[in-house]
Amino acid sequence: MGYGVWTVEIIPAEIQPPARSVAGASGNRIRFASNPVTNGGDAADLAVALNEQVLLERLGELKPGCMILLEDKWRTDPNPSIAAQYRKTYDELTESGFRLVEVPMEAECRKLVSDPRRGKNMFVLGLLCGIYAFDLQVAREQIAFIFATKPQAVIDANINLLEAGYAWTRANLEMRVNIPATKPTLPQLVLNGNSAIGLGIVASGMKACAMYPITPATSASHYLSEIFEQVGGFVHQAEDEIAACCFAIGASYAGGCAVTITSGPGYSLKQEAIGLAVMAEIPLVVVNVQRGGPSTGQPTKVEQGDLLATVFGCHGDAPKVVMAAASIEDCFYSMITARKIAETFNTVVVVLTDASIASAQTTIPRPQSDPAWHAPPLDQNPVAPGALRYDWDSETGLARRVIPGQPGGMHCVTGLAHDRRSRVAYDPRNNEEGLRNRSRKLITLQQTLRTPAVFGEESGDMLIVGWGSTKGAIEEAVRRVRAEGARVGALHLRFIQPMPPGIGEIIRRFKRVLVVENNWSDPVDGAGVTEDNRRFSNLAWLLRARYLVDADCWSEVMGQPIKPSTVVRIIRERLS
Amino acid sequence: MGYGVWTVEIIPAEIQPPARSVAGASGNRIRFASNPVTNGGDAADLAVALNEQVLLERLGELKPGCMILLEDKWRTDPNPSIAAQYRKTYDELTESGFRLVEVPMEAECRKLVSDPRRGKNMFVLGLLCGIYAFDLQVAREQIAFIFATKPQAVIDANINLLEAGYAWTRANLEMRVNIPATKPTLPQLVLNGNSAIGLGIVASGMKACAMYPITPATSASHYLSEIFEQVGGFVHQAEDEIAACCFAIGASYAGGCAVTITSGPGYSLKQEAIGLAVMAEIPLVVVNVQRGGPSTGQPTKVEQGDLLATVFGCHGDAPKVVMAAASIEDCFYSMITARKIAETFNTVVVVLTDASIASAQTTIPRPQSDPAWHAPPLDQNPVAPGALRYDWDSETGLARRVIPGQPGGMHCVTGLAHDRRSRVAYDPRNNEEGLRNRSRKLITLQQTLRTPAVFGEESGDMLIVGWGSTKGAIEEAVRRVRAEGARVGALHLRFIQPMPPGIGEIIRRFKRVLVVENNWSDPVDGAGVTEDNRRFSNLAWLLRARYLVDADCWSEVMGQPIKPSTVVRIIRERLS
Amino acid sequence: MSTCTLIPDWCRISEEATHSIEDYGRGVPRWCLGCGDHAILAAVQRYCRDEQLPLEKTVFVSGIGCSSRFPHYMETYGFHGIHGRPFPIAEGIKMVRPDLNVFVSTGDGDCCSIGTAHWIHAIRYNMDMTVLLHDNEIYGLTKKQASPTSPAGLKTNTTPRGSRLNPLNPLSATLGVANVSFVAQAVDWIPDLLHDIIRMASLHKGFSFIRVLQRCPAYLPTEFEAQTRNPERVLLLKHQDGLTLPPEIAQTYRNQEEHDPGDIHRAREIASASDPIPVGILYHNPAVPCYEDSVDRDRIDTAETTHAFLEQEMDKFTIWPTSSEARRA
Amino acid sequence: MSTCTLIPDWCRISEEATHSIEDYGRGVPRWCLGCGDHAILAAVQRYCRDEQLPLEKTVFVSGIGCSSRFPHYMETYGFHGIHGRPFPIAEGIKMVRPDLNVFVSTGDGDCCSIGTAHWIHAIRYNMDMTVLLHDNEIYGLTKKQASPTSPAGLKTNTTPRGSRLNPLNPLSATLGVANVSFVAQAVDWIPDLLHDIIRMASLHKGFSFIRVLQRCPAYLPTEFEAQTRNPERVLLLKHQDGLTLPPEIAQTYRNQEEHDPGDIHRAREIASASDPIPVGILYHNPAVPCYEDSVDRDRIDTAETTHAFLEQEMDKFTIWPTSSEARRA
Ligand SMILES: Cc1ncc(C[n+]2csc(CCOP(=O)(O)OP(=O)(O)O)c2C)c(N)n1
Ligand SMILES: Cc1ncc(C[n+]2csc(CCOP(=O)(O)OP(=O)(O)O)c2C)c(N)n1
Ligand code: SF4
Ligand code: SF4
Ligand SMILES: [Mg+2]
Ligand SMILES: [Mg+2]
Repeated sequence: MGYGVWTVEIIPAEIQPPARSVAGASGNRIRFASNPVTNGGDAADLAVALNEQVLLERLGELKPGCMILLEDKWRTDPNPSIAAQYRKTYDELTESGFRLVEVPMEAECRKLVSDPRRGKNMFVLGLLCGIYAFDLQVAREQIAFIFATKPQAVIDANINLLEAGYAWTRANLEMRVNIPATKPTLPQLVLNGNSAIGLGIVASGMKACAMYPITPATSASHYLSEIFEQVGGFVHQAEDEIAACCFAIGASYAGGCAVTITSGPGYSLKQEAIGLAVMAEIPLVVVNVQRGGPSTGQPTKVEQGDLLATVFGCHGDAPKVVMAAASIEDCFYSMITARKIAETFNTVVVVLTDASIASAQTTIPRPQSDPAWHAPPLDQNPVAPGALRYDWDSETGLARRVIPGQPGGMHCVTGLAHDRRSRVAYDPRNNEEGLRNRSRKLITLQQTLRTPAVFGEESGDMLIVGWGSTKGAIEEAVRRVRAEGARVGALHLRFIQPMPPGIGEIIRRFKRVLVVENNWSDPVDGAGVTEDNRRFSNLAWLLRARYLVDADCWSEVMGQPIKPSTVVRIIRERLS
Repeated sequence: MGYGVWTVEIIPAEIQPPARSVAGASGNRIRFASNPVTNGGDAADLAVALNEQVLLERLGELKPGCMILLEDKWRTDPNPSIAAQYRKTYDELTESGFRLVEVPMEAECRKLVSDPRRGKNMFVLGLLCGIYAFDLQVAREQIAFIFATKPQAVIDANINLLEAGYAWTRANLEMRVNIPATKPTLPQLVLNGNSAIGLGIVASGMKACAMYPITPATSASHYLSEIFEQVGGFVHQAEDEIAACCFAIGASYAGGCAVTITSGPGYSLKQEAIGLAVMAEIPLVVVNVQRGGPSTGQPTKVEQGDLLATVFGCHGDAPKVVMAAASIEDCFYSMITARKIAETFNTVVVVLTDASIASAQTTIPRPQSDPAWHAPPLDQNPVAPGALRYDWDSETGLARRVIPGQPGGMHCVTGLAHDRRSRVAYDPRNNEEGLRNRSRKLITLQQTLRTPAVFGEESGDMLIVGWGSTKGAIEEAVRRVRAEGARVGALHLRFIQPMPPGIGEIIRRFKRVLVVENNWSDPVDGAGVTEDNRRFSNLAWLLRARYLVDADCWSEVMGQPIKPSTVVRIIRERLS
Repeated sequence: MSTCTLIPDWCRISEEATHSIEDYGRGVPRWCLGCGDHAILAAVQRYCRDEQLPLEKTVFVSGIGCSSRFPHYMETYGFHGIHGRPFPIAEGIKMVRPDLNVFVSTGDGDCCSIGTAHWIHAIRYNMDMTVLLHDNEIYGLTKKQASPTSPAGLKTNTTPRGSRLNPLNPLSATLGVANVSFVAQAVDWIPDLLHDIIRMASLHKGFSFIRVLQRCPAYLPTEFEAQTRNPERVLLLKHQDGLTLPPEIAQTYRNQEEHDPGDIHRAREIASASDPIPVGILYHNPAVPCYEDSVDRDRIDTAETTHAFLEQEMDKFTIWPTSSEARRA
Repeated sequence: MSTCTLIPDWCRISEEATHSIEDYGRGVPRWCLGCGDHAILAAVQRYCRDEQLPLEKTVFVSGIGCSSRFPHYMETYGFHGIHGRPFPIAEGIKMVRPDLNVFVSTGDGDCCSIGTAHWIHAIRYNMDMTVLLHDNEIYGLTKKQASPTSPAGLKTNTTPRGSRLNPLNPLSATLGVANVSFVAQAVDWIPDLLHDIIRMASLHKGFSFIRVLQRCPAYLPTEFEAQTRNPERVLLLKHQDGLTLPPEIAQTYRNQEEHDPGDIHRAREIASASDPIPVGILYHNPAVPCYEDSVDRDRIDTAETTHAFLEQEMDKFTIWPTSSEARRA
């Protein structure tokens, strides 16, 4: 308690990877500090491994010379090839400079419980409490809390294991690390991004969610399925993504504002239906929890590859609002903002997040619930005679919303070109009028947006521009290079379409602009790559086109969150 | 014969618009000249109307003071309101300065045939032959040719009507226009864009086409359905566009190179499957005959609104080749080029056309059929032991193609991230390698493209940049303003992804760049529009981003081809 | 004076009637002369008038096609969506607003080709809506391509040498799907039965599927000619739990079968037949639950209850500044 | 020496055999221990061995799901496509290459949810391919969401208070579709019958649809427990035109019905039953034509014939320099 913390589950991509295999690594990355933590950080200072194989693919994530607590039972495995494998790996790792500490986890646990596989984690927790000098009493209380519904014997067994681990450290290990906890004064939520989305949907007052399962978006719907009906909401698992999107459109049309949640391949399928909502001016919130692409790609991995597909992906001119959540906290608030914009502007709001915040957990200040968050109650008032469905305001492009049940408001919405009464109209004037007003809504929204604050230097040698989940890592990197004296600032975009005012001005205050994102771009020094053919990263395209600035980009597609140290390295390279 | 000609069918958007109604106008726009005609041109010099109502919505398409030959039977219609309507319209049009000539079409025809509705067109043809001093004998021969399978009486009746029309002109009309025909020395094809696509598919040697009906793409498949089986091809009407795209992918995988033909909404639905073909490196040709958008939009109308959705529309990084046919002739040749590129690069090639060339007819030089056009025969040779499916060449990014039936080539293609053996591989290295090589293929292709020639001035005050169907109109406009002394050139892009080399250089030779396209852009002087929020036209986004040139854009969404005179007007405005 | 005894019970016209048939119509339908869609529109408007359905409480949903223009010609709420997707849109509407009367108009391409997945799943969801499949056995709007219900051998623009496949039978297919609760067939040229079937479908609580054989004189001018001429080629299904035949109809169409709409096996057999054309209620099971009823509708949710719930839910994730409070949740 | 008399006729092992079962396998399947997919893979590999299917002439196509990993574990050609679309991919392959043996592995989500439209239309196309629906009644790969075939009331991650709907019955649905030609049900825990059914399906020329009830110990560990324990809860369908039961099987599973696979009405009745689980060939009609056979395959097309045809076709659109030539076409 009282630490900044960021944890990421390591989930194997395969349903059933072979045991003791490289691909089979499952686990948890934990980063904690006295202050709030905004990202998963760099290489690890300490690793705990239940077998040596899981380490192999992940050595790059360990700091050189870092300590590895290793289950030692494999050294004496009855299967000689396993034992040999263990020794070989042990020796190699030691040679590479890692500080390996063999811990008899299984043996110690077996002293206390019959099935040590189910208790090792508590023993390890005890080990760590010993190293980091955690208050054992808090851990005991937490165990009692988590297993509150279980018999006392279970609680006792777990506490015994905890204490055994603690005792083992104290008896066998020198290493102690003291990270002072700051006493928090305000309540904090411990959440991952997908739960934050679920909670945000409840807070926004939306009442319908339609989805089709897809990793890594689905867990947001799981959480929502559990709670939504308690506030009169409903989660519909549709037969496919197209149906989910259309169901949400129908629900929104009928008076709610609905959300549909998906990931890349599902988003591609929804493109046509999203165009319908834009055309018919029906509020709709779409959440795209991005994953590795293209095609089925890397379903469980991190990427930010869908930005341009979101902005431009639908045939014809379909102006929609595109937002990106920059943090787990943002996941919560962006649902509230998205619902409000969708209903005010009668249009589609897409919120982009990605696997790196969807399943990572952190603490966020507990939101102060606000009645203004919720959607207004269903309007069933009569519509004034002669009122037009699309009474586009010539200033704002906004038109009224009319909901079935409202006497006198009867009309037929359509995805065809239409006039102000929503009647099919193919003539050039009506077509132009519709396109103009739908586009103008983005201008109207743009005028209400605030220029985002620059992090770090307000002007200088280099501006790093990012969007979405990379905010924490980029700002941490900027903090570090500034400490070295570099004149670097960072700009982070939450609204990508429309883009807030003032960006161009900020950009022009810096000598160079580097866009950092987690998606593909041709490396600037790649074979054959020239300014004439280089394929830029997603946001770089948009900035270059709008601000005519020679924005360079650096991006990667490692299936991992971008590390602060990587950004530091890139900044140093480009500045020198 | 021996004229340059461009005809456009006027098809009502509704299945059954009311008779004598504005929306019901059906007909034909014909433009002809001594020289080749590349577009539908401006306002008409002469109109023939079978009733006065059809004129009303289309007055803007008539030259001020132009002659209108009008069926006079409505003047004496038994329904007094129709007669009144006729007189009123007649008077108004006369007042507006049109030269109305009432022609007793029905009455004259009735002298020769019992059902004049079926003969009026021949009578009108006779009228026109009289005015334009066409060789009546050629017309007679053509009638005999067209009705060759009909009884002689039918041929005679039609020739009689023709001659009656001719005689009427000679007796009643002063106006004569003589447009000299140039004697062509080479054979010409009379084709519309969709038939050219059908013919091009046959010429390319592709053997499978999968489609789902959608206006205005369908007629290409209609034509293909009629002929394809005669060369061992097959047209599959699938249950939807997704199935059509996947069927084509399956067919290509199995050894053919298949094409799928669609329009906007269908293209949006195919986005996910297109990503699969890119990822698995399966050759695929996609034709998108664009129409008015967004959503169902204006199904029968002209627009070029799908360019960005084609370039960027698929989630993740899915680099594909995007071409646009600049003319009806191009529709033919682009199929041959697309098939070749698709099979050489094992990727997706999208060819964009639109309603303005799909259903317009013109004459093109008859192609000299070339054996190199056709696809190579199915490769069923054994694959060398140990060969890798994705043996990406580090220079070009190209990999081999392996076709089922080839002994030793067995592998499982997948849309998941994969290694060179096509095995699922989620590790960063394999993922990056795949993305890099798929992207590199575009660089390789780019290096083989030729810089397009500039039309008009090679440098000067303004460069007009266009793509696709607008080529004829833009170049005609440039010719006209140059005749007035303006220093203007035009650049037309057939390859949009990758873009050919040398474009940046050309652009920099001009003071200003204006992109002209048939899609939405916020007008530069629109309310609230600033450089910070303006939504540019499709190609303008791409040029601005790549060449960092302040490319202005002018675009319209009138559902009509852009007229040369409009482009002239815009150029004059922007230059002054 | 009440006239109730003088009119058949399905026609609930009474003094309270405030909407005439005309009140339900909007604009002039843009269908070809002789198009069966006109008859379907007339029957629906008549039914609406009979039931005095409130205009503002009624929504017609459709996809894209000639038939899908239907909502534009109703003076109710309408949703003319995208091709193949009327069902999910209608489901979203009904789920949020069970108080609305929801109708779906769809074509044989819209429903049985691109919309197949949604159609099959809509049957399974069994939400309370009335579905009119305007089956003209052709793609009308896009000008004569084969549809899944086109007869084998039919020459169309995409099958110039004749359609290669036997037609899909929408009735058989529907009857194979779980939760099917109401299946009927009507023909556009017997308007009274069409009307009666629409009425029975609307009264059924659940997904009421009516396949209407609809003439398309533009592209299939002779398709149902024989059947319209010869009453022998129509088989009327009657039953006390199904359709009761008006006397004039019963006299004209002598080909009749007593069919219990509760018998799904016989219903499937009847569905397979195409000559004579079965007309009537093939299947009806009022006991199948509706998807929208799986939600608790009695609760009243206000901003306050939402607020309270949110606080309570956040408690579960909260770490309070002092550790003893951590256990509050 | 021929050993043919010693082995059952379905097992065509002979001296010519060149491929062992192992030859058909590739890599180690990444399915959970006890997953029914292992048994399906084994049965398919055994069948391939029996038939000595040439590795290079055989293609396994799938969508996305645990079950759709299938092609990766076969040493044949494979196409692991996108979710819900294995059928159209397989159709494209078969249309262009009728010489290939085409198999489809799909899951209950892949086939009966997102892929529904393609599934229904694949039945109607009746192209010659063998389809294995790995029906584990759950979404495996995405970790336990309800599938259309999930039992009502099942608690999953998207239905935490129990699934709201009755399951879709893939057999009934398939039997409602035009051109259906082969429908069978197998269970992963009776491998010999699974193998025999795969064999009969493959021998059928047309779209052979096998629903395999497949256990998912990870997410539905108890789903088929009762049936695996108690042979009484399985009903074997046998017939001279269907399955002939191996003696050991016939002895274990005493619950048997003589069912003529030509009888579609009875097939539909059987399909509706879920307890006992029917296992065997429900329907078989060898007479339904295959879509791929609607094309003339006898013609030989070369670059020359294409060239000649193109010239001839262009003639139709040509205007020749002299008007007399205009009539050449
Ligand atoms: C995604 C998409 N694909 C295709 C079309 C083109 N389209 C419009 S209506 C239609 C089919 C019409 O047939 P049907 O559903 O039977 O209706 P009908 O016109 O016969 O009433 C098609 C293919 C479209 N609008 N959108
Ligand atoms: C377009 C798209 N939507 C959703 C997904 C996510 N997804 C992968 S497999 C699957 C369903 C798996 O269930 P099933 O088909 O029954 O196969 P099983 O894993 O049970 O064998 C889903 C929803 C996806 N990959 N692509
Ligand atoms: S084309 Fe056919 S379905 Fe469409 S309006 Fe005309 S008759 Fe009716
Ligand atoms: S999750 Fe289920 S279906 Fe998937 S591999 Fe495991 S047991 Fe098999
Ligand atoms: Mg139809
Ligand atoms: Mg499953």
